[in-house]
Amino acid sequence: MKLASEFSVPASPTEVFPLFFDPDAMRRCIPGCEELERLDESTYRGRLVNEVAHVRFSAGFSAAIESVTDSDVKAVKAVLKGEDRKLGSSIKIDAQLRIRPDGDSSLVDYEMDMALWGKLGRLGEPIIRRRSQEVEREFAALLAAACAPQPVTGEPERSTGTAAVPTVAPSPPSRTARTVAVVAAVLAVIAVLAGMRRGR
Amino acid sequence: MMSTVDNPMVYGGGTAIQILIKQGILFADNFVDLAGIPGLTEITADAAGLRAGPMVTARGMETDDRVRRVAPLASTAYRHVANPRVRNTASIGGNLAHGDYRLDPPPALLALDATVEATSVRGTRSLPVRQFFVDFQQTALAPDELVTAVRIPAQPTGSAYRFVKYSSLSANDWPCASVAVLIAGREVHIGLGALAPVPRYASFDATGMTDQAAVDAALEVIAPLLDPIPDVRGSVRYKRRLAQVIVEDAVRGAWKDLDNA
Amino acid sequence: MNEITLIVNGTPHRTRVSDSALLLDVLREQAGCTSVREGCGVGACGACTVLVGETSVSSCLALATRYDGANITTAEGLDENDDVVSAFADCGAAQCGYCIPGFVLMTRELLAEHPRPTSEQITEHLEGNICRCGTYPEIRTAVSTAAERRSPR
Amino acid sequence: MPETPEKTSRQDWVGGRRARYDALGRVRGVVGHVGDQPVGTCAHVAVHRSTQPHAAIRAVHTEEALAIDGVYAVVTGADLHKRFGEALLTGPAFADQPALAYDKVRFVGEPVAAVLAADLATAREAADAVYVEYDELDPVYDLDTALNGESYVHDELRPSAVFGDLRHLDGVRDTNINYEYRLRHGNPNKVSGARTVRGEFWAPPTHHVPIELPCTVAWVEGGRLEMLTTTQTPSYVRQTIADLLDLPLSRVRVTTRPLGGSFGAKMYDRLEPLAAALAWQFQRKVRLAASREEAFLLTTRHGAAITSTLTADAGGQLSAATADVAYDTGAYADVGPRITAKSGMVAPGPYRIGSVDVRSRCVYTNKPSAGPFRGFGVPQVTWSHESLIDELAHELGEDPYAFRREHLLREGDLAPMGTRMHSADFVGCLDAVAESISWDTQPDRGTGRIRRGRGVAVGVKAVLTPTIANAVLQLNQDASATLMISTVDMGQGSDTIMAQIVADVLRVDSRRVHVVRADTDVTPYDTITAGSRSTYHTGNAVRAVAESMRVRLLALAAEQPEQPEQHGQPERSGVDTGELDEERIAEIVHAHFGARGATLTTEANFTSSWSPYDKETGRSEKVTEHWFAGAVGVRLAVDTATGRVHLEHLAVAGDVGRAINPALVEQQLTGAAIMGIGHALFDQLVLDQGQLVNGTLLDYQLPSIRDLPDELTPIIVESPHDDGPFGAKGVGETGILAVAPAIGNAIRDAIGLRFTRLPMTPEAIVTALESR
Repeated sequence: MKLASEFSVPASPTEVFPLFFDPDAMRRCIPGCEELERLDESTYRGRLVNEVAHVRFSAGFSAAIESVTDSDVKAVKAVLKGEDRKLGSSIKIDAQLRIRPDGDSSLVDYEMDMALWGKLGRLGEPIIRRRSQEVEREFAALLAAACAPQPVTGEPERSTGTAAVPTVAPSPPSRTARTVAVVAAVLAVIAVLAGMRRGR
Repeated sequence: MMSTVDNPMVYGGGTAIQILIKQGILFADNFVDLAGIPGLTEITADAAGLRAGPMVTARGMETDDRVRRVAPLASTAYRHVANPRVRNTASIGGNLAHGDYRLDPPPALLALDATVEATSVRGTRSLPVRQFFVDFQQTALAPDELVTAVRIPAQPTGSAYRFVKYSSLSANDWPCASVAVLIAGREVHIGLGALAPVPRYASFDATGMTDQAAVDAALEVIAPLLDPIPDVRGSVRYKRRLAQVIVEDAVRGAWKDLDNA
Repeated sequence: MNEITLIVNGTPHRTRVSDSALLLDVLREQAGCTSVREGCGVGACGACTVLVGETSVSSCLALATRYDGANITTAEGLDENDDVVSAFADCGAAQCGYCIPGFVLMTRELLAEHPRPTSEQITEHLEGNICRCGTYPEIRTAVSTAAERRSPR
Repeated sequence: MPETPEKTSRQDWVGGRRARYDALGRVRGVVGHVGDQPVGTCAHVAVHRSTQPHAAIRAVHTEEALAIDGVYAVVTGADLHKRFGEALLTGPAFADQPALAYDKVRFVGEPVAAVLAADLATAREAADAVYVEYDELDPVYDLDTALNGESYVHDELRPSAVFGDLRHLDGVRDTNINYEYRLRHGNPNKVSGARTVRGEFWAPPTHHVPIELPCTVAWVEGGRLEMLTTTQTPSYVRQTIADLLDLPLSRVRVTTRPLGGSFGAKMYDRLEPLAAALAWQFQRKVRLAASREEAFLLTTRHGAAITSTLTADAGGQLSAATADVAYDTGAYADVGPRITAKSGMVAPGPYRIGSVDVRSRCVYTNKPSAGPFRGFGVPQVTWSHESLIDELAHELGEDPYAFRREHLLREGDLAPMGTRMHSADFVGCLDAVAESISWDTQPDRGTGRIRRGRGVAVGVKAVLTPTIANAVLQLNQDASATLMISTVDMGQGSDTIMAQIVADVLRVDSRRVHVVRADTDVTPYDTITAGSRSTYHTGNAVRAVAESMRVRLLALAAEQPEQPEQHGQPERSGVDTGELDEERIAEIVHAHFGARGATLTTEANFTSSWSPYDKETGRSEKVTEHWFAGAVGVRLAVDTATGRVHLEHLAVAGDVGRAINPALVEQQLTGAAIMGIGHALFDQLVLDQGQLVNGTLLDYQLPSIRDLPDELTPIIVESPHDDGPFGAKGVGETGILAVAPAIGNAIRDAIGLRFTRLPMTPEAIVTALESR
């Protein structure tokens, strides 16, 4: 299934982009992200933990970067894979994320071609689409908060325990950090897995 | 009890919960079974309306004479739930707490301005159904709250109503779109099902309107509420279109009854 | 584990069941009622229908513990001369027949409410039961025939 | 109607409308099915399924599963492959499907490991605890990628021994096409047509959804593998298991019970090879029972894409037809190659056509395997040819009914694939449905929201040929009889009509004829219960075995001097047997043996034959033993606001040669039509990147009683077959062939739009109306 969306972050791409490259920041912005680990130049592994309706959920994932464009429009393509062994399900996402300027803000847009295989796959599209919207909103709000230490509108609807907003010093982009940016956006979708555990 | 159990799941009729357990995606292991608690299956009626316990079945609401008399729109909507066998078991409290966007009763309860009575160790509070559905399968119930009653105001004399459920595939499938319309005292109340992540409500004053004007007004007030989820039953575009068709049908139908009354 | 008693077709069955045991499995495995069948597991096909008292229930979604003391009727508990059973047989309302016990029990419930059901009432009451062989026309005739036999005009 | 109490009546014999022998038992649910049988202590089996559409298996971790209390064993595909070698691969056309995947997985949901445990819940829990590491391979999701891409579902083709004509494909690599059938007659490219219509048609994959779920119990007893299973093909299963376990046929026993529906779902290799392998490996009783979700993954109906043309010459004659057909067979060929040929050869339709060119291909993709389904691929091509001829009639300004009628094949005509038509009364069927729906009365098409239309369509299908049927009849001294055949009664009522045939020949009450359920230790070989072949093939064997019994009885009677009134040799026709009745039979047998309770036994065989397709042209003088001819007529209303189609009247006619039991024939016609209505309007499997997304009955759409037409008329057409038992042919599939195109044609009539993709959902209709 194809998912695409766009959200605004109240900071310029040059501010947002470095933020993406900070693994600590990303970990805080991704709902439920507990680990991010670099395996080699282009492969990363992480763990997403979430608790919804009192059910704790944990899914491993990996990310492999395919290309990075760092010009006016900054873009990253990557393949993400996640797996929930208990639910007998796996997910694969071909993702493209772009950041471009929009006045004083940045527009972040993503396109994903997501395959969801196994038990969760047969629960169908509506739930996934809906959950991905929720997680995206949460991620966008946290990201906005991370960009702007001042109070922001658009309070996250259901913040996780790690939602305390850090003030992050931008650091120069590194190859490692770039990968994390993609992980961030796309993990929002993997978090869908967590949401579904509630089973409604 | 709800506050002492780890990972509780309230078990009403159980029809929805059992399905999720079977699909291997629900692991709640502490069911709080309401079947053993007395007094939750009663329906009472007075001049103001109905009060139904959470364990009243959908079938009970469909067939109860008082419901048919006092709130025929509710009775009609409950009659459209799944099939008679499921209605025999499905509880009205569970149906509401499930919070699913496609269920049949919520549109009717929205149009009728029903109230949910929610109880926890902290006490009992009333939640208007119009504020009950918060987000996709999310309700305003706190985790430790139970639905302990549903109150439905009596349909005013001289009111008219319609419930239209439309399935796009086999005829007894889930709704692709559903609508409840109640016209009472020239106020038109509209409840929508399956057309957004939550059941939605809209109303407008139809004083002085012709039937066509009322239809136009109805289409106008529902337009911003439509946010359908695409699935095998239809795309966003198709569901939006269907919404217009069934809302027009329902408003026109109810209007006609009003004229004939 | 709970000890419960199910009165199945008039005979009490005392049995121990777990909290999560489904009525369907208890009826099949402990009371020997193989006319009660799992077709979908989600209440959508009606092959697992039983009557509790006079009320139809999807036994595949029903927790057995809730039915302690209940009077349960399954299709094999009906006599061959029962109006509904004989009408179904006489009207050829069974091909593979796997779903038919469910239709028979739904029909009993329908006729208890509407002794002379209209065509729409038949549709409304039976639409939640699936016959993949497509025996619906014969089933429709059988319901009308049973109604006729039960309460002749 | 209630049966008459008289012990023997015409009602009971050939042509009688007697009720199924076990009607009361089926209604009360006391006919025992496989899953109802007590099996005692056994290992319950659950499988771990692939979460990848196409991937090499790197490692299977079973430790966690094994550690669970109550788990007896966890077996991987590699374990079984080590034990059974290449014999682990089975299949009716290609030996390509392993009971458990061992080298790679080819679809999401493919079994990778099996758990044996004390109970099913434990087995399922442990199956979930198995963990597999994969190396992903490029998946092939659709026909286009399969035909043009560079990823192959199978590294090389592995035809099984069943089809001699597939041997040349052995070891072929770098293709997803496992079979191609080509029909060429004349030269369609050189036809100077006056008018050509062309269409790209699609019929989606669907599922059979018999309400009874598949279930197999297997065990070892005295060094033999015994099995009780939900199968339409006990004889095939026995052969497959004998091959798998390398046992003589005598050491494999396959038994069945009446099936709770099948429609092709319970054929060939489903749960049986795995059950046999596990039972043999562990030498213990195992029980495999599929849940509904699992049943969806066992087999499906082929999705098919058809690009086709039909050309009329200046004189209005059909001069040419072409069709490029591709059947999506999923990860495993199953019987897809046979479907590809048998359906490809009728892709031009039952018409007199000057020249034809058909290419029909069977294509692998990374999806659940497709296999036989009521109609055997023919409904898909019927969707194409009946839409095309309808469109051509419209183009030429002709009446679609009259136009078809003019060009339909008649008795004695040579069909495009080279076989002569006999007992295939297309015209009779078409006339019957046209009359039933009052074709001559123009519908009031309407100008508002509701538009009305009418449509007809015709279908043709060949019976599975060649096949073999055997029957053994044991006549009991009390003039009751026990018939041993391996035909499986799965709802069609075969046991009843076979009893009627025996009863008719012997002039006894058919209720005294007992049909023994298929048991390969007892009942003789029968190729298959499928393809609507049983009435003709097994029916012929049964008639012969009863005739032979009658001859035997009359001969015995002739030897008995105390019955001087007996004639000598009876006539072979089997009609004039006034001299036999139950009383007389009892006397003859008693006199012969001098004992009560004795039995007489006869046996008979019926084997049909064919001429294989010509390698160049795909033609054959005798491609089939007989033909099915069917037609459907529809009147309907389209709600143009919602796109919903309401069927007002559907008439379905089938030429059955002779109806052995008209009530059961009508039931087959209406039942098939109702299934066809689903296929036309909503019934389909929805897959997203190889994942089945509607594989539960909450989402999979089946017709309910609410989806019936206001009026549904079955019509029996009888043009007796020279070689059929009493002139009879089968009927199970006839009613489904032409349903979808008849509905499509009626929609075309109502709103002027031609649909080429199934199902014709309300959304598809509204979208087409909006973009007009």
